[in-house]
Amino acid sequence: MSERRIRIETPALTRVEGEGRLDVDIRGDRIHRLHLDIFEPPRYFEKFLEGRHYSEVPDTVARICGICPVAYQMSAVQALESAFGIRPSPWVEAMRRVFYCGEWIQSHALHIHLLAAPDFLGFDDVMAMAREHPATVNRGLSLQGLGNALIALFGARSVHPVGARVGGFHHAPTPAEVAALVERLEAAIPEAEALVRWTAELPLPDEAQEFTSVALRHEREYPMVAGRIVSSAGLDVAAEAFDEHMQERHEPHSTALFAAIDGEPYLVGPLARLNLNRDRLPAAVAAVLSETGIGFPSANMYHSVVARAVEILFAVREARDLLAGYREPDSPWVAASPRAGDAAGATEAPRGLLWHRYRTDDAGLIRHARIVPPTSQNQARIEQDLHAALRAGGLDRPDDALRRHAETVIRNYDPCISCATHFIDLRVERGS
Amino acid sequence: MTDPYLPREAEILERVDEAGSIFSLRLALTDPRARADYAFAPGQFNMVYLFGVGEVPISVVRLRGEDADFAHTIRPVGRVTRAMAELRAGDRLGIRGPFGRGWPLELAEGGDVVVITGGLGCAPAVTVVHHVLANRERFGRLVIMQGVKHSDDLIWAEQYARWREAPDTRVLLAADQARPGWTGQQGLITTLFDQAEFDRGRATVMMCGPEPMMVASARRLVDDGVEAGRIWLSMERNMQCAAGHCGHCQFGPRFVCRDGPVFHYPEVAGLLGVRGF
Amino acid sequence: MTDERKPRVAVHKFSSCDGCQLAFLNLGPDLLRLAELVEIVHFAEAGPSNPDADVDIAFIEGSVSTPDERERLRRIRAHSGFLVTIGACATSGGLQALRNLRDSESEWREAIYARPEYIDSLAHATAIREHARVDLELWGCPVDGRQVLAAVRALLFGVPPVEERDKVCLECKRHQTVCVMVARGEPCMGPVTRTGCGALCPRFGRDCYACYGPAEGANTTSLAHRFEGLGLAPEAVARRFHFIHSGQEPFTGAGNEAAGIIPGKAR
Amino acid sequence: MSIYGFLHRSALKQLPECLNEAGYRCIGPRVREGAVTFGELTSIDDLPRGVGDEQRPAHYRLGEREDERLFAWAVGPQGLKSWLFTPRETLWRSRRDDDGRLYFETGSPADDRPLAAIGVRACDLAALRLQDAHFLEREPDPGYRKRRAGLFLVAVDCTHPAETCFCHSTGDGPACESGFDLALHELDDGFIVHAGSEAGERVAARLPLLPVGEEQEAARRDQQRAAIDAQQRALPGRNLRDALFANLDHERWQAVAERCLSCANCTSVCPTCFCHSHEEVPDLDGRTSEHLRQWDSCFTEGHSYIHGIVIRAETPERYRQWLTHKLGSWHDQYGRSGCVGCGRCITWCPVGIDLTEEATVICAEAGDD
Ligand SMILES: Cc1cc2nc3c(=O)[nH]c(=O)nc-3n(C[C@H](O)[C@H](O)[C@H](O)COP(=O)(O)OP(=O)(O)OC[C@H]3O[C@@H](n4cnc5c(N)ncnc54)[C@H](O)[C@@H]3O)c2cc1C
Ligand code: SF4
Ligand code: SF4
Ligand code: SF4
Repeated sequence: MSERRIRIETPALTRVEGEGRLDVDIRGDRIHRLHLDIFEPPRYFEKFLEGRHYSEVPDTVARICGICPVAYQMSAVQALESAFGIRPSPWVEAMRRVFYCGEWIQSHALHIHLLAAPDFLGFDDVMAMAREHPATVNRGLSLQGLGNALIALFGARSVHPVGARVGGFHHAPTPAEVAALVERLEAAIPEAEALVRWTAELPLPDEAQEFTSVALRHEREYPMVAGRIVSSAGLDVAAEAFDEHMQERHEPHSTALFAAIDGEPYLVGPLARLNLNRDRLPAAVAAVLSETGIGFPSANMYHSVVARAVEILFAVREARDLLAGYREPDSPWVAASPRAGDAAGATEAPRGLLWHRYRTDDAGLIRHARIVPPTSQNQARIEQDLHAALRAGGLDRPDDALRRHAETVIRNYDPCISCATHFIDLRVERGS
Repeated sequence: MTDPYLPREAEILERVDEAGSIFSLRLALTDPRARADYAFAPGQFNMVYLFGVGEVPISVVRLRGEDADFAHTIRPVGRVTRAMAELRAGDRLGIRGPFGRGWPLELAEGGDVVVITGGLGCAPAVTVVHHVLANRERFGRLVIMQGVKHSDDLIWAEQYARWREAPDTRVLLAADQARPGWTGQQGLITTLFDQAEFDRGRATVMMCGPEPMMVASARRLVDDGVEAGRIWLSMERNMQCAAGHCGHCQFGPRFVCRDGPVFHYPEVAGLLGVRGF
Repeated sequence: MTDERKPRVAVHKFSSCDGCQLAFLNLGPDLLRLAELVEIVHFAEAGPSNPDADVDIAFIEGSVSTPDERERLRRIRAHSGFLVTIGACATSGGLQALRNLRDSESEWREAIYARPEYIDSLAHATAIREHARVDLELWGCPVDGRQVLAAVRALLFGVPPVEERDKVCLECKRHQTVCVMVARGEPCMGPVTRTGCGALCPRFGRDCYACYGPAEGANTTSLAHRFEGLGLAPEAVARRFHFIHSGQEPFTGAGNEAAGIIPGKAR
Repeated sequence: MSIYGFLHRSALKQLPECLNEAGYRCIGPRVREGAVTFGELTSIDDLPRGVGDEQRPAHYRLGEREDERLFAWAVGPQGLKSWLFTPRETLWRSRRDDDGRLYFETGSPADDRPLAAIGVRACDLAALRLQDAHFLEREPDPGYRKRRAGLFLVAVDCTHPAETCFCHSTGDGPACESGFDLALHELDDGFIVHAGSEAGERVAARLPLLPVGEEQEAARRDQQRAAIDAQQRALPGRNLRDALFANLDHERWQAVAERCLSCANCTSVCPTCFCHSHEEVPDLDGRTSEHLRQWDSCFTEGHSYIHGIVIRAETPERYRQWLTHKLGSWHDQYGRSGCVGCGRCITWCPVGIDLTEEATVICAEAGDD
């Protein structure tokens, strides 16, 4: 049969955060149309922010995504602090990194074990995988738990933490609480190293593709809460200027916007970060990575899972180092005096670059807000990848095989659809 | 020191389905020493614990058979009691108790006994009737009055029929609303009082049921010449500890769990029926 | 309960941030124990996808904000025994219910989407109970894992879970936290907010922002008055009530009143 | 008890040392979260030196003082209550085996080391007597009893009552009369110390006490007088039981309920309130379960719930329950009022409801009827 039209339409993509669907139309040996539908309903966060007091922003933007609320809070406070011209103390800057490390560990461990690994090992879900690989799954769950505990140390809880504020934190943990966590971090280092090796040994497909990586880059540090925005294609701009280069476009099939730089799709996230910042890894982490024999920058999208494990190891060590010799500060925050301003903030969410921009008035009320989450930046790239991957694997495979392959490709990006839908619900007008 | 909070295990020897959804559990403590120590007076209650679910106060009664230490007659109404309705012989419960002050049965000896109940069955009062019937010679006349909202609510019709046959016993029933064919009185329970023959000067009155009914009955009895000091009633309040500590069962100055649940009418007359107490 | 078939459980998602589903995914080893005790038949984020299967317990995250969701909810209700909403979105509409307060949905749609005609959504984001019978509501943004597990455990025992309806203050005091309203003048929502979180915000030295919604008998009028006494402008008072649970009375009304939205009551 | 002497401020550091040596762990007032609260004392430097307070209805702030005094503040939000009648504790644990048999064991063993509390005020001693009466007299509460048995009390006379204090009108302060092991009266340069028990004498004997001079005596008398004079509030009588119960329909109950948040802050900070609820917390696997108790309040719905009805569904009834119990039926239960005049419920009520004011209004008309 030369003419075949299939629609790989899972009712909902499973093991991704949020609601998505893939719609592929294959005619013969051509992909006629391929759409990653994100049909999470629109949530209008930028509009909710208008008229709110700046102090309410961290609690509001956290609700965009339950999996990376810290990232939303950190990009927001950074933008607002810059709008008000305040600079948090070195203690705050260090502890924000720790807080953020917690989210990387939590989110990456969740993705690797609960969402991605079952794909590579051929299980339907983590519950099934746990029956055959209990030690691996338990290691993953305990790393995830450690990440959650780090977030809760500064945020009281790991989902929609309540501790962050413009200027710093509401509360400083006690030295005893910190000491208990340092002990856990210490114990997790060998676990995280083992995880890197384990991901490197996964039966990952060997596929090279061409794509542009985009991430923050900092003079010294592996990027997290500071740096310029750079790309493998030579972009190098301050966070303030990002929107001059990046365009968002609305496609009929998605409530998430599609981002492009100079009209081209690009990749954000752990693989992009590692590709652009391998030289910023601390020696101990770089050594573990070298042992795996996988070279970065890597053109194999599936190396994202290795990059995630490397970032877990990095974050565990980083948090431990930053908490060593912890002292309670006189005050965990500096007061902000609001003023009219307009500034951007960019940090590296677990899923990649997260960019915010706010305009405030002199009473500290938000006049305008714009948020560009990682998943909408990756959306065009995912479709590009799917085109290539499905074709490379052969379009004549049975539907089931195609579907499974496509889901694996999508999941590999760890798309967070709730984030992406600060704009979404798509009724697809599918013309024939 | 014994821990007043620690339940002891009891085994259900038998489950008896009573009228409607009401059921009884005949229980024996599993620890022989606890068994030997256990004694209760009619009108007292136990805290009955269902594993993992919760603990509720339930009156202690005795129900046929020597093998059981005590029994509970339970009306399933909510979380704990509904789950208890699933229990079968052989299942285990935790028991603390007995707690509280029971009926003044010794004081009542030698005179008439009037038992007034309202609502859907009333376990504490049943124990009084059983006691009087089992010790018939020590008491005068026995008058049992029961009021219900609707004649359909009357349960245990056979039980009332049986009591009616007992020596020197009068059973009077009233329903606010009655279906055709109802042989009892139509109206509030107080409408029965004119028919009730007992010695107003020497009878002991024991009541339990909804508070408005108890207030109305007590006031009417006092008007009829019954000394307030000869009226007793059993009360219900939220109970968590049964040790007089948790404060939930306070009724004015009284802790219902330890000063009651059976009260002397003059002790509580002031606040009885006052909204909010 | 021993050798009978395991209860079947589904976790569904509507408009939300996915945070409440994490109450399950963050359970750690308890997640695996849970999977032993029940059969998880639908939980798209964790893997199993079987949205129309008959289940004993259905957990629902998220609010209803599209015609599709309304229809999906109808089917879920028909296939579910005990239906539990988890989190603010499902119980009161959540943060996205802020759009209900203004007749601005279409205006916003145009402001954000270049092609607003592609977007098909309902004018309001609403609680699950507005569309289907709900057997239990677990509040909180996000819902607390302890409460979710307690609910599962109670249902496994065959009893309805205990509802926590007291105010945050009581829990705050059990933790011996110093009141941020009295000692610092923070406009804390604790006195009208339902307990369940463990009084996290005051314990972290800040005001509660009512992510668990209204407690029983919440006296919003008195608290709003007190906030004014602390120096909050009427719009600021309104924003206190019109936040995570703006869709839930008495918060909706208290916020409206402060903002002067109800004619006659406006200040 | 005969030991009575002067301890120089610099020598006070020996007190916790002596107590530690005698096997006590010490708690005392420290500044935490902007208030003076009890916590573990590692040294005398943890005490709030040169700290003063400002209290009004719904208002509490700390400030700095010119002097070095350690106890120149009135009670903070927390008394001794939480150390004896703990906010949450496990009463029992149960286990069910595969045959359905149940096994019970008593709750978490308390920290068995005896506790010494430094800085307890007269109102707290009075409250402790009431809690003792409640938890120990008829049916002794095992946890409370264990913790109470080892308690060593270092009391301190109040020299700086807050605007919300009224212990003089209840007869409970500001000076500590009895019920302590050691009592301190703070002066500019140190403390007049006296022992109130044998245990107190043993500890006091190890302190470098000097004879008390006439001037120091006079200063103490002046301070005590001033502390009494500083109290601005008062209850309208020591026994308001009859007046309150005669006014159950007073319109003031409704008026106060319009402000009252029914939030239970007043009962939680009250050092004599004892209400608590039980909670069952089974493990996920359903094999073991814990039975807890935790602070509850007559301001909650659950407090008066019995199946199908809430006896005090509305705030007027709840506020009335609290006041008629605290100032009224307490007399029947424990032979005195349940209020010791500490003023905490006034300061820590988020809307500043003042029970002395409410009681004054409600009881004023009692005579007029
Ligand atoms: C002294 C005394 C004797 C009693 N004797 C009997 C009896 O013999 N048979 C019988 O069927 N019932 C009796 N009850 C009533 C019985 O205690 C309640 O029906 C039972 O507590 C309801 O619990 P639940 O969990 O099923 O209901 P829910 O309505 O779900 O109640 C939740 C919780 O509230 C508390 N509670 C609710 N109702 C009451 C109540 N009436 N009294 C105290 N606490 C309550 C309990 O802790 C209960 O678990 C008695 C009550 C008291 C105070
Ligand atoms: S801090 Fe908030 S929650 Fe805590 S007691 Fe004060 S008002 Fe209540
Ligand atoms: S204190 Fe309030 S806002 Fe904070 S977590 Fe609890 S309920 Fe939510
Ligand atoms: S009197 Fe004050 S503290 Fe007490 S319940 Fe009412 S508002 Fe809360």
